[in-house]
Amino acid sequence: MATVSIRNLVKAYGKVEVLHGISLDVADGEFVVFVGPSGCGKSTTLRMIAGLEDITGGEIHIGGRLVNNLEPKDRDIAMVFQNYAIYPHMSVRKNIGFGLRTSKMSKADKQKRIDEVAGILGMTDLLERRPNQLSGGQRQRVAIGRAMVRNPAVFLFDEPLSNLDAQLRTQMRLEIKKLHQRVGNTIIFVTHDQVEAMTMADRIVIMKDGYIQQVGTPLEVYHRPANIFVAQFIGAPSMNMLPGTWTGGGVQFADGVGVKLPARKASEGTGVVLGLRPDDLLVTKEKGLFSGTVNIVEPLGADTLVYVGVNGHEVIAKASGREPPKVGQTVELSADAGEMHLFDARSGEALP
Amino acid sequence: MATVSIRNLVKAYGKVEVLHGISLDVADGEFVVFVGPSGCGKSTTLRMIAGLEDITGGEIHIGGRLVNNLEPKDRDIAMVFQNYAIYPHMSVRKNIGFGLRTSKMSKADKQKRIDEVAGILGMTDLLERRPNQLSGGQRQRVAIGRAMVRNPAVFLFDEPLSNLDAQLRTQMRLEIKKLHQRVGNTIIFVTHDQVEAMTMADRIVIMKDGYIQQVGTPLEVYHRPANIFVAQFIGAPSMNMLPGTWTGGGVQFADGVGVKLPARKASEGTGVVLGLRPDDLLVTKEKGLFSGTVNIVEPLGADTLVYVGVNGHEVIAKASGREPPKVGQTVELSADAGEMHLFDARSGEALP
Amino acid sequence: MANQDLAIKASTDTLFSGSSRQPRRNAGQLVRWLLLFGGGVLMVMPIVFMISTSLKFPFEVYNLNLIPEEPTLENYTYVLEDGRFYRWFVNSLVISVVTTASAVFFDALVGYALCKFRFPGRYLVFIAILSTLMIPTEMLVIPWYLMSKSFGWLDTYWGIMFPGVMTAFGTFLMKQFFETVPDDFLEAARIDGLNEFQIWWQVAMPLVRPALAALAIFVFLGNWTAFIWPLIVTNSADMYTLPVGLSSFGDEVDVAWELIMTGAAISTLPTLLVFLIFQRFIIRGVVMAGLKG
Amino acid sequence: VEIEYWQYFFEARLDAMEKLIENFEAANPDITVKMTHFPYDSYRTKVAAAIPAGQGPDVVQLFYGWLNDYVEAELIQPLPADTFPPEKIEEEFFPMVQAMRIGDSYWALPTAVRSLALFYNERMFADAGIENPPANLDELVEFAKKLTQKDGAGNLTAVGLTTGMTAQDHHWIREVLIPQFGGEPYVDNYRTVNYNNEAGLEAFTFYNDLQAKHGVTKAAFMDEPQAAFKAGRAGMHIDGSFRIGALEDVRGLKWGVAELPAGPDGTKSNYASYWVNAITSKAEGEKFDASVKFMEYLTSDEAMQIWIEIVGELPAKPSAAMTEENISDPVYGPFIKGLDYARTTVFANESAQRQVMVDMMQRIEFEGQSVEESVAQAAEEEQKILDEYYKK
Amino acid sequence: MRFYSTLSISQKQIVWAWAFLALPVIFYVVIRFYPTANAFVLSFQEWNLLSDRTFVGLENYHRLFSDPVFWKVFQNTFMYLILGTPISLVLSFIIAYHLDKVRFMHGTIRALYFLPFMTSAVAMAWVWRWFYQPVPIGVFNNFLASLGFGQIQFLNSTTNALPSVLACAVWAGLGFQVIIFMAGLRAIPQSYYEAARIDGVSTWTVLTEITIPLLRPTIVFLVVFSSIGFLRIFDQVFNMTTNNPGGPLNSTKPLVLLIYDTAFNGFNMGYAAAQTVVLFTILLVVSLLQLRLLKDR
Ligand SMILES: Nc1ncnc2c1ncn2[C@@H]1O[C@H](COP(=O)(O)OP(=O)(O)OP(=O)(O)O)[C@@H](O)[C@H]1O
Ligand SMILES: Nc1ncnc2c1ncn2[C@@H]1O[C@H](COP(=O)(O)OP(=O)(O)OP(=O)(O)O)[C@@H](O)[C@H]1O
Ligand SMILES: [Mg+2]
Ligand SMILES: [Mg+2]
Repeated sequence: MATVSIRNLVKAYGKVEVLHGISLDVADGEFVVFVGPSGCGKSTTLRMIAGLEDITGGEIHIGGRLVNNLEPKDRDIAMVFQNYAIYPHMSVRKNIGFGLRTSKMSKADKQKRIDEVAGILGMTDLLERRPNQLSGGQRQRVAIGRAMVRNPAVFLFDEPLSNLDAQLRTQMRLEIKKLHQRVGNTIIFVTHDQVEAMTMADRIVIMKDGYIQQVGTPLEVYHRPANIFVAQFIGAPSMNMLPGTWTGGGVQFADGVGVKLPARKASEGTGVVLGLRPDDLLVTKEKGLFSGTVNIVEPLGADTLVYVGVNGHEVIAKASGREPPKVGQTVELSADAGEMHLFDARSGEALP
Repeated sequence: MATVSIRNLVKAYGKVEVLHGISLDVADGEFVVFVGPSGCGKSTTLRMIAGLEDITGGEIHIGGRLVNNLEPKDRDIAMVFQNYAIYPHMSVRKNIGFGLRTSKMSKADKQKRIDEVAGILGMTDLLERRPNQLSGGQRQRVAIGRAMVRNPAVFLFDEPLSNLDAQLRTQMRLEIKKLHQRVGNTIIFVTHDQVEAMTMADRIVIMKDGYIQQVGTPLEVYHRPANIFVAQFIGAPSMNMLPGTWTGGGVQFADGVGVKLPARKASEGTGVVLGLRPDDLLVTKEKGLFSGTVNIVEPLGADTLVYVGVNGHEVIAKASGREPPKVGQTVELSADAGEMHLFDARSGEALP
Repeated sequence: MANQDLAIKASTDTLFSGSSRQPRRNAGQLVRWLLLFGGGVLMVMPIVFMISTSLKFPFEVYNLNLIPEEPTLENYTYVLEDGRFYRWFVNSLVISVVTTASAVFFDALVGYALCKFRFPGRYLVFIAILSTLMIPTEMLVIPWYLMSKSFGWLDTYWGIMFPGVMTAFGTFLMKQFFETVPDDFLEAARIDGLNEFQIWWQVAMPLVRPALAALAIFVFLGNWTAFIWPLIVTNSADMYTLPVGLSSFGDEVDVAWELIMTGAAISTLPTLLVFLIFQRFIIRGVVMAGLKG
Repeated sequence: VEIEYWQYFFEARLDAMEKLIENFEAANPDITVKMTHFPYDSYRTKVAAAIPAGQGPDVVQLFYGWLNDYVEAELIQPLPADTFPPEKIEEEFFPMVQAMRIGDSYWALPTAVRSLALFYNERMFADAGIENPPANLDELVEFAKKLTQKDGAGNLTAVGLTTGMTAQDHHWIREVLIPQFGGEPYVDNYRTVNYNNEAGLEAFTFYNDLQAKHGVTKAAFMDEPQAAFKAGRAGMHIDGSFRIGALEDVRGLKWGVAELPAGPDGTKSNYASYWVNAITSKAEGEKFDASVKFMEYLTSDEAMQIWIEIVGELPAKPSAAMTEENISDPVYGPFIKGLDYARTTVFANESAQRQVMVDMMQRIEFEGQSVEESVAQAAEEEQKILDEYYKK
Repeated sequence: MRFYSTLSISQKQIVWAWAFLALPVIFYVVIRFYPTANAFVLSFQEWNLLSDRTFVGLENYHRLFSDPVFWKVFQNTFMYLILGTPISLVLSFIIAYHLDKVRFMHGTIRALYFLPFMTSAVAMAWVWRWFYQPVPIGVFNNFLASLGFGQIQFLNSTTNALPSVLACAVWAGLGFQVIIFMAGLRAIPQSYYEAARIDGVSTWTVLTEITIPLLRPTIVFLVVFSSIGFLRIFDQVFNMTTNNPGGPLNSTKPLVLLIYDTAFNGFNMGYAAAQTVVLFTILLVVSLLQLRLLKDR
């Protein structure tokens, strides 16, 4: 069990700086998820924590100890790689046992530990198989087992689920969550899938282009996104964004339609963007905020996503799954004022 | 534009039969999606339609013509591969133009056609780039462009989106749908992602182990699944399944709790399974169908998934995103009788 | 595809930066470098010696000193002034280039067919081709000679070239390389209406271009140094290849080693150039083969 | 008519032959001779591959030892007796040429022959205070001892006499030493080995003692005997006349030539070998006539003189060889004198028979076999080769 | 064409496959298999190139198997194989393994190791021959002497000559193997090494438990090709023992040299063919065995 603390971490490959000084404190036993689009620096950060990449600037402390120049093996961490990195020529038992190579345990103790971990992961029957006899999900579990067997203070996961299909992904998500609840180690988890981030994290770190955009609990980042990027990145389908002008008491759109909002920290006449999640924008029978024509209908079962053309913008709204509107129909859309997000059009920052 | 009709299609690799005689009629201009778990034979079927695999038994007609022994190029089809299969050594223009190699158009006409397709796909600016200078989504569009450029009667797609990340996937889904609406070709689309299937298909074909399980519109397969397999495969998270006994007027569970249901075609005392979608199983304040203890809470933003232990079974239910229940809390679950599905426990068939 | 692309990109990145392995800047690294470099220098010592000998007068040849007491370019002028040398050089060049092109073409063709088509007898054909590696050339030259004679190929370029227009080694190598070309590329082209030959030529071949370069170097090297067959099949000094021509510096009683060394040094130059130009492809090419059984 | 002529590549031979062809063509304007040459190493292979295939020359150069094979395979034809009457040839040529007679006719004739002699390093002789080259075998050993040099660790740095079976020593033993010790290496027209006897043993023992007992030499010292001599690290060196050209090129080396040392009882012996020219069976009609004319010219005194001038090889006829000028020549003289008492051997398989000799000495050196045993074994092996060859 | 269109896909593949192979098959049959078959027939005949061929039944084989020289040569050939293949593979692996971790002047060093592969075998054999000479001139012995060691007879010895010749052959082929090994090393995904680093295992463990097992396809490829190479060794032996090919006392003579000698010095083509058939059989058996290993994963 250990805290991880990152101070002004900078990483440059040659002249290209890819991390521009990020800072973060991870509490003991916390489950932190890094999300962000491809290439934003998530893996780089994780690999620097693991000790696989040189640190260009800044400091990393694990359990209070400065680890900048420590070998990975001395950092008391374990890592699960995106492509599993399990050895194709070794049985599951050997793969899991590989993490114990350097341990001073007796042979019998090692076997016991391996059996224990296999038990937790439900793969006792598979111990003698080779990786090519395993399904994707089972392979992933082997990789996790190899990390678990050493019982490190900090687990690092780099997109461990992105190679799995939807069903398996959901299942593994759950298993990792359970694992965390059981053993309570600190976990840092990288993904670009915001559903994973939302469902697993104690706290989410949203990155973009080598900068941290927001750090917060899943509900915080969902309900109080710090800026347009976070607002659009979290939640699927993405938040609808409608540019307009702040009138003091609401937002005025180009087409004359206006929306009333409680006072915000913005001067009148500023360009703003109104953000509305599709989940909060409902197709109603009564008169709503806007009306528009249905372009596309996506039935999801319980609900239906409706793409509605509203004065040149296309917004996504939700309708019931039972009686979805038809393409071409004109519908009314309404939303609760509490669920409306306002951002500065220039800086993209939220206007609270 | 053409119909596709498949009669008793059988495929065997050596002695192993992987398709056991499937039949299907695809109407002109229809968008049909094949779904099913990995290895069920979706790709095999598609490849036989394309003319890339030998037909072991049965017949395939495209546009009324028997094509069993026709070369792919004579079938008036185009195919988009899972991994795009765009040539790394050719520019985007050449890649797209590749489909026109054998066409008798004049050179100028070909260039015009390429520009036209690039226009539709919004990649006019990218025409001179090499594939390694493109993002994943752009590559996918090149692959689609190469298929489109020949304007074939039938488009075949084999999991074209499964390598893309969640955001891109949603976007591409839309583009393909729009393409279909615009050009109106017949489309056969393979995926193992049921969300894709639900949102895109006119009709869904659900396969398992080389057999077709059900063919129907998205709403049909969601609301009237033909059997347990289909019921669990469609919809995420999966439908909860509770085994019990048919009492004539309802289902009796082992623990004594009972649920009333309208009459079904089942004799009293038959083993049945009650199916309840998480989306339809709501956490309520009042007394509901069952009560149980919350094991895990997964906030999704608007909603929250709650894993509830109900007498030894774990079921997934939905709660609001704003005030989710806490782990360990006892909650009540209720569902609408109209949303309950009943299956024969032995055969797995739906009991309507 | 994405993954594979990344892998290819990664491997090229590492190629051009020299190594992907984390450099540990410590004494160990320096020792390793010194040992490797020293080993490399030892490796070329015989070659340095060859060059040194080529710069000696005959009387000094047997003194085995590395630095000639009286360095001279006389051997080079002697060899180069001999009008026949250019003729031999050109012969070798023509033959090596043409044979290389042909071998690369056919080896790739056969390798592709053996790798990408399923047909009865595939394994047999493969083993049969491989088995041709097991007969020493010396045993083949007499039948070849008789054959050349009856076809009138003696003392012609074609006569020198024909045994080398396809090679079993190259076929095996190319078969391995084509294993790495995903079938999807070929199937996509099939759907686009290309015939199998066009698919091979327009789609598969460009994808293994690095491999072709690697094979070309090996084949070129083999032809450039071939001796026994060119000797047997040529009749006139005008048709000699470089190795055959150079071997006439040895005679019944004595061998003019300084001239042999000079000739060897000169004839190593083209291969060295070919290697330096293509050496990056050798590694990339073989990486692509992945050498999977 | 154009006729084709093949020989192996050796620059001086080429020059000489060009000159001969030039003269010949001037004398016979209706005939052209096309000469082709091949590297020495592979000449035999080349000829063997080409002629059976019906390819190749009208007149071909062959080593005398190959003759039997070619005759038997009917690849060459006898020289017409009217132009080359056997009696006349036997009269004019050195006697060893008789090996070229099979039945009633001659099948091939040389332009030039070679023999052995002793090369010595004049500077080393002077340093060791030796004035004359050794006249007999005892002197040879004595001088060799004086010429041998060793370093502090006892390693040889210069040998008194080079030895090496792979050079000419097998001839020196077989055709020179054995007769000098009173033996006859072969009997029965070269079909029976005859050195496994007292004389043979004495000869081999003498040779072996040079290294084993006297320590004046080392087999394969500096890899090749002539290399050691060229590098000035050998006092004496027995070699053929063909070596002259190569030694002339070596700067800073002063050397002399002497006749081979005489045997214990003063017997002189020498070995001669030669390349011959023959007309292949391919030559017919006017080509045959032209070939005969060409052969005639090649065996003329004039051709022989040109040959010795350019190539340095000895004329095959006493009339051309034993001129005053040639005999008194300090370099050619000893070789030519040697021709007088030179003998030759008809080989069944020259390289295999040499290999037997090589192996015999190496068995003694590396495996410690006694000379008697080794000689007995060698005799047996060589007899087997001969039997096999002549059984047909 | 009409007929073609009635074929099924797999039948069309067969047609195409043979269309691709048509010319090569003719080539291989005429240029390779015919002479090979010829050699097989010849092995039952007697022929000295000049005379007619005559059938002699199994005599050539009989003679071969009762010839002590053949058994010596047979033994030598396998010595080349069992010494040469492992030594060259280990050496080239060590070099490739370390070269792979070196950045500075990487290309140059690689070229240094590859250079011997490109130079003329004749010239190089001569240089090696002289390097091996005893003291006054031989580089190796001079070196030993300067360190105060006794001399070693390299080539002029029945026991040392074969390893000495082999050293030159290993040297000449090393560069090729290094290149292939480096390629194999590059193909191993980096993440395997990173995972091992995090597990903290020793470099030795990484080498023996990860690198070498994952390199197995490369290793087997090289084993097959270098085995064929060493079983067919000729150039180095012939050129380093020119004065006494295969000597001393046949201690370095490999099968191919025996064949060469029989064919082009003895002109005993039938006997040489019988030797060729034996060589062919050995090579085929060894290669097929190794290919089996290659398949087994
Ligand atoms: N070895 C390298 N040399 C140069 N640039 C690199 C290197 N490795 C990564 N980068 C760059 O650093 C940036 C961050 O990369 P990183 O792998 O951390 O992204 P990521 O957030 O993990 O993305 P993904 O979701 O695609 O894995 C990228 O722009 C990438 O191009
Ligand atoms: N070449 C082959 N030889 C033998 N069996 C094969 C071959 N190709 C496919 N199969 C088998 O046929 C079955 C159907 O394969 P297919 O590729 O159609 O599955 P799929 O439904 O497309 O699955 P996925 O979603 O994983 O792509 C699988 O069980 C597979 O193992
Ligand atoms: Mg990453
Ligand atoms: Mg598939």
